[in-house]
Amino acid sequence: MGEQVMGSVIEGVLFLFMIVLAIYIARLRSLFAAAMLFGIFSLLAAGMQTMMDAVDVAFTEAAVGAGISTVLFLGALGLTTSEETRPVHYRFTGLFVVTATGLLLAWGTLDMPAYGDPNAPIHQHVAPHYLDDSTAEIGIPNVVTSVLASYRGYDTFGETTVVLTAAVGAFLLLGGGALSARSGRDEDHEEADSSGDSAAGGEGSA
Amino acid sequence: MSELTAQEETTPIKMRVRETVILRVVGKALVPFILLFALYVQFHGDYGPGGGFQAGVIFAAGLILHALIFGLDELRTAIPLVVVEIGIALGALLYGGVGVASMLLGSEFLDYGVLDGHDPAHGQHLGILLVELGVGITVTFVMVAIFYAFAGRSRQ
Amino acid sequence: MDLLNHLSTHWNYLGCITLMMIGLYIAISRGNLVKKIMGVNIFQASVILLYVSMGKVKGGTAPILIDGRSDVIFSNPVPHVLMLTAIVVGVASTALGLALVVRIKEAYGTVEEDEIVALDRAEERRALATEGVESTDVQGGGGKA
Amino acid sequence: MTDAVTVHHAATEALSFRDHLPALQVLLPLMGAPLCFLLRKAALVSFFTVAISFACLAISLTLLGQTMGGEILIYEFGSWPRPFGIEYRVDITNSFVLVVISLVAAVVFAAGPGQARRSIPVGREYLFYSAALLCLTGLLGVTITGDVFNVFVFMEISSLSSYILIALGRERRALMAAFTYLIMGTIGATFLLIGIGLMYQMTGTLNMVDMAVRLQAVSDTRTILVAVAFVIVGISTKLAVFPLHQWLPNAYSEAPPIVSAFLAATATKVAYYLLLRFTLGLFGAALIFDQIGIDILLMPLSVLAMFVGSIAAIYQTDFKRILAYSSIAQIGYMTLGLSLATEAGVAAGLIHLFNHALMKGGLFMVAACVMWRMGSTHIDVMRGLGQRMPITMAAFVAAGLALVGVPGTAGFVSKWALVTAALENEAFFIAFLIMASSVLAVVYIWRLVEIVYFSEPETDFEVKEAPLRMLIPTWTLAGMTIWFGLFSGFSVEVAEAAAKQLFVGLAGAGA
Repeated sequence: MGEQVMGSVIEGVLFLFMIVLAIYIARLRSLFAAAMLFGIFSLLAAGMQTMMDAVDVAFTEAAVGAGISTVLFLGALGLTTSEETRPVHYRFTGLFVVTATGLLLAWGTLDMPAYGDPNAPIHQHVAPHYLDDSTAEIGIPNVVTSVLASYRGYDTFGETTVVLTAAVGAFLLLGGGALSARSGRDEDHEEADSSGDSAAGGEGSA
Repeated sequence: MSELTAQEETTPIKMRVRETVILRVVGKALVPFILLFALYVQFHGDYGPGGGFQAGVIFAAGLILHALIFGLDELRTAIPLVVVEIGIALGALLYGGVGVASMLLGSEFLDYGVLDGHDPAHGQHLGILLVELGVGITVTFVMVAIFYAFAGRSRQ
Repeated sequence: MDLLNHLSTHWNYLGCITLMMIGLYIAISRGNLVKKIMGVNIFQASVILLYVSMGKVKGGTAPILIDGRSDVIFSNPVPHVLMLTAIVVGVASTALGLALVVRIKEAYGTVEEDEIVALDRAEERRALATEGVESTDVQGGGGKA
Repeated sequence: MTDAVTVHHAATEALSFRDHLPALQVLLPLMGAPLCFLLRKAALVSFFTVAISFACLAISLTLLGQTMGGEILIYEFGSWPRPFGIEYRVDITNSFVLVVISLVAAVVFAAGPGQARRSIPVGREYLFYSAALLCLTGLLGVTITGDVFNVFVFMEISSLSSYILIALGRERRALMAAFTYLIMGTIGATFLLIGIGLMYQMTGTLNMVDMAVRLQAVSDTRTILVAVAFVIVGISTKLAVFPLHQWLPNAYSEAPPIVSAFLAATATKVAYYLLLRFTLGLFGAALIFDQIGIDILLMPLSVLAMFVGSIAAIYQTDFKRILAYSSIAQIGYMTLGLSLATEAGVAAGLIHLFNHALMKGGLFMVAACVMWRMGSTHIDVMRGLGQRMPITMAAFVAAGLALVGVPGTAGFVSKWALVTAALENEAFFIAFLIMASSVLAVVYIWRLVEIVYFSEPETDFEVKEAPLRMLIPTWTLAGMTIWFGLFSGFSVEVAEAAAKQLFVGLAGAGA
């Protein structure tokens, strides 16, 4: 019992930190500082996820949020700018939309099962099968891995494809970073072959 | 290595770290362990937290750390762009290939149970190992690709 | 009283919703494109927390089975699986968004939305202004390149 | 009711090639995308892509043939039975949409990257084809799947690849268009994710059929009502329903015209299908129409979209922008069909989905041809093109007439169905508004016809007809708008059967 109260207190404090950080990120004009704070935000989220028993998610969140995302932000900031030039001002339409959405969601929580309720419908259907039968059907201890790679393995294939898409995007938009790569809009770009008489294709842009 | 210094100045994250001896020494010592840890995460995912994606991210982080300390070009000689592209494709194809294999063995896509004719649970285990490896390979090379794309951009 | 009662059992969800809305606000209201992406990231990270909250079972532990123990309560693994995918999808769109920002900076020289809109408007006006000239001055080149 | 539905379960005995067709529908382009990285040679990859898209078309036609009689095909990934694994569930509704997607893909991909070639790094055209295949994968995957979370994953594949493809446009504005779409699209997808999460929390399942059954017990909870709202807003962002349409005009007009042809003809259609699948299939007509009454909200929005889109199109000076704004109006017709809350209305929406895919695809292909030869699609460069590119412009007239809804074209068929459905509801004013907005379409199409045929060219340099590789796809699509206008039996029959099945709902369809 005492352990649970302790857990709730830690989660509450983490939440408060995260909310303060998010508001701070919204108001900061130094983008470098915001990127670093975002890394901390992700770490706190990872901590929170560990509190909620989602160790795999926490691991990934830490690696992605505090690792890759921060590196990406810093890399992009190095290539663009590190200061937001516009002063922070409030846009009331945005504020209105966000408040309305938030209130709607909060209203939706009224019929939700309580946090941690073991009798919630989510714990009664499908999930017990994974917990009870995956040992016999698959035989590895980490149920998250069983579900991820086998029961819902097709989603994971889709996920891998999403990552591949990101690489296609980075190559097409930024080039591969090869020393010989020229920027995408080069004018001396040779007109390619296949369509027969494509020579006139580029005329218009001259 | 010295002829690269001029280019290195323009790396996006303007790090003048190449001159610091401590960083180079520590980096050199650290990178193999990061890569080793990635392999542990990759293959221990069945028993504890972790798996292909996390392993891929950590592996790529090790490579990127190496590039930040010792220069982009060293990594690019070790892993040329073509290799990165082929690696991305092979990882995804390994995942899909396991699925196709189970199709050819007469079952549905990604039914690893048929990979071992006698013991479906063992087949499942093997299948999970292979697809996680596929994820790991693709994620590693994609992260390196994105790093190349961003880091290479500053030189143009 | 009811409200207090609700707060005591659902505070976690309400916390996630608060975070989500801050993220959403940054994404739709800030003019800086990098900031927008950060906002979307915070929004997604909070949705991930919301899902993970749903999977938590009071007194439960991480869903990694322990040999020979049947008395352990496990939290629900399914939201964890879904959110692993969602995190990956999120970082892929972040990478793509930032790649676009880099290109936008190169093309426009700025990453502030209102400046970009102003530049586009100016370009449009120039195009309109030259239109009159062009229609009298007939020559090759295919018009508005 | 449920007894009439025979479900084909591929199980126990070894599977034949035919049993794998639902999976192959998506797996071919899905595995083709990484293969493009290995093939590398532009000509080879181009051939490979076209071959895959034609194979997809063949598969989707087979699936449509199999499901036409009301049969439902189930494919369980990993052999995990419902609800533990992910399943593909093919019925007449989604096989119809699969045909639309793969048909447009096969035709448009055959034309090659067109002007987008200029934005692709030298010698790396295979990346373009890879992105195109990924986009096709995502759209097909979203349509065919029977799992709500799988919808999210494949929607993100198609979205991410379409942001990439849009950013390849030649002006710098394409980058900003792609970015705006990325932000709006990601927020929309996250809304959908929230909605899916809430539904999952109240039902404990992610399988659509299972969820539909279990939703009925909790459909009056506030959590589910909020979930419905979030799902609908999320999908509407992708569909560009009226107030959420801001990303569309820039995205479709700044993208390379070939990409616009593909996306305009497929992406919004898939979103419309999803809207139907979630509202009618998952939530059920009783919940969304009688209890929540989304038709009351959707109808004015659709009418507004019809008028705002068409009026904005009239004021544009760029051919592609005219088409993009007209898309908003056409999406209005489709959602209007849903808002009539009758089988006839939804059938009309589905007929329009099919017909609009053909005519918008054809019109954007015309824009691609113009862009290829003239380097721009500003209406001034189209002056006198009727004499200089007669074949292209004839295709424009055919598809343009269909857009207006002239009898004998596909557009007439869908508008007629829509008007009849409205009259059946005794919504005379709505029927009048449909006809009134068609007059607006006459205005912007006629203005273009006038420019193309009855004005002198601005420039006197030689303009050749577009290359055959682009002309054939253009005319395939434009020709089909006429064909399906004259012989509308196929599309109308399938759409009506699909609407009927949709109204039964997934919970009713059972199995």
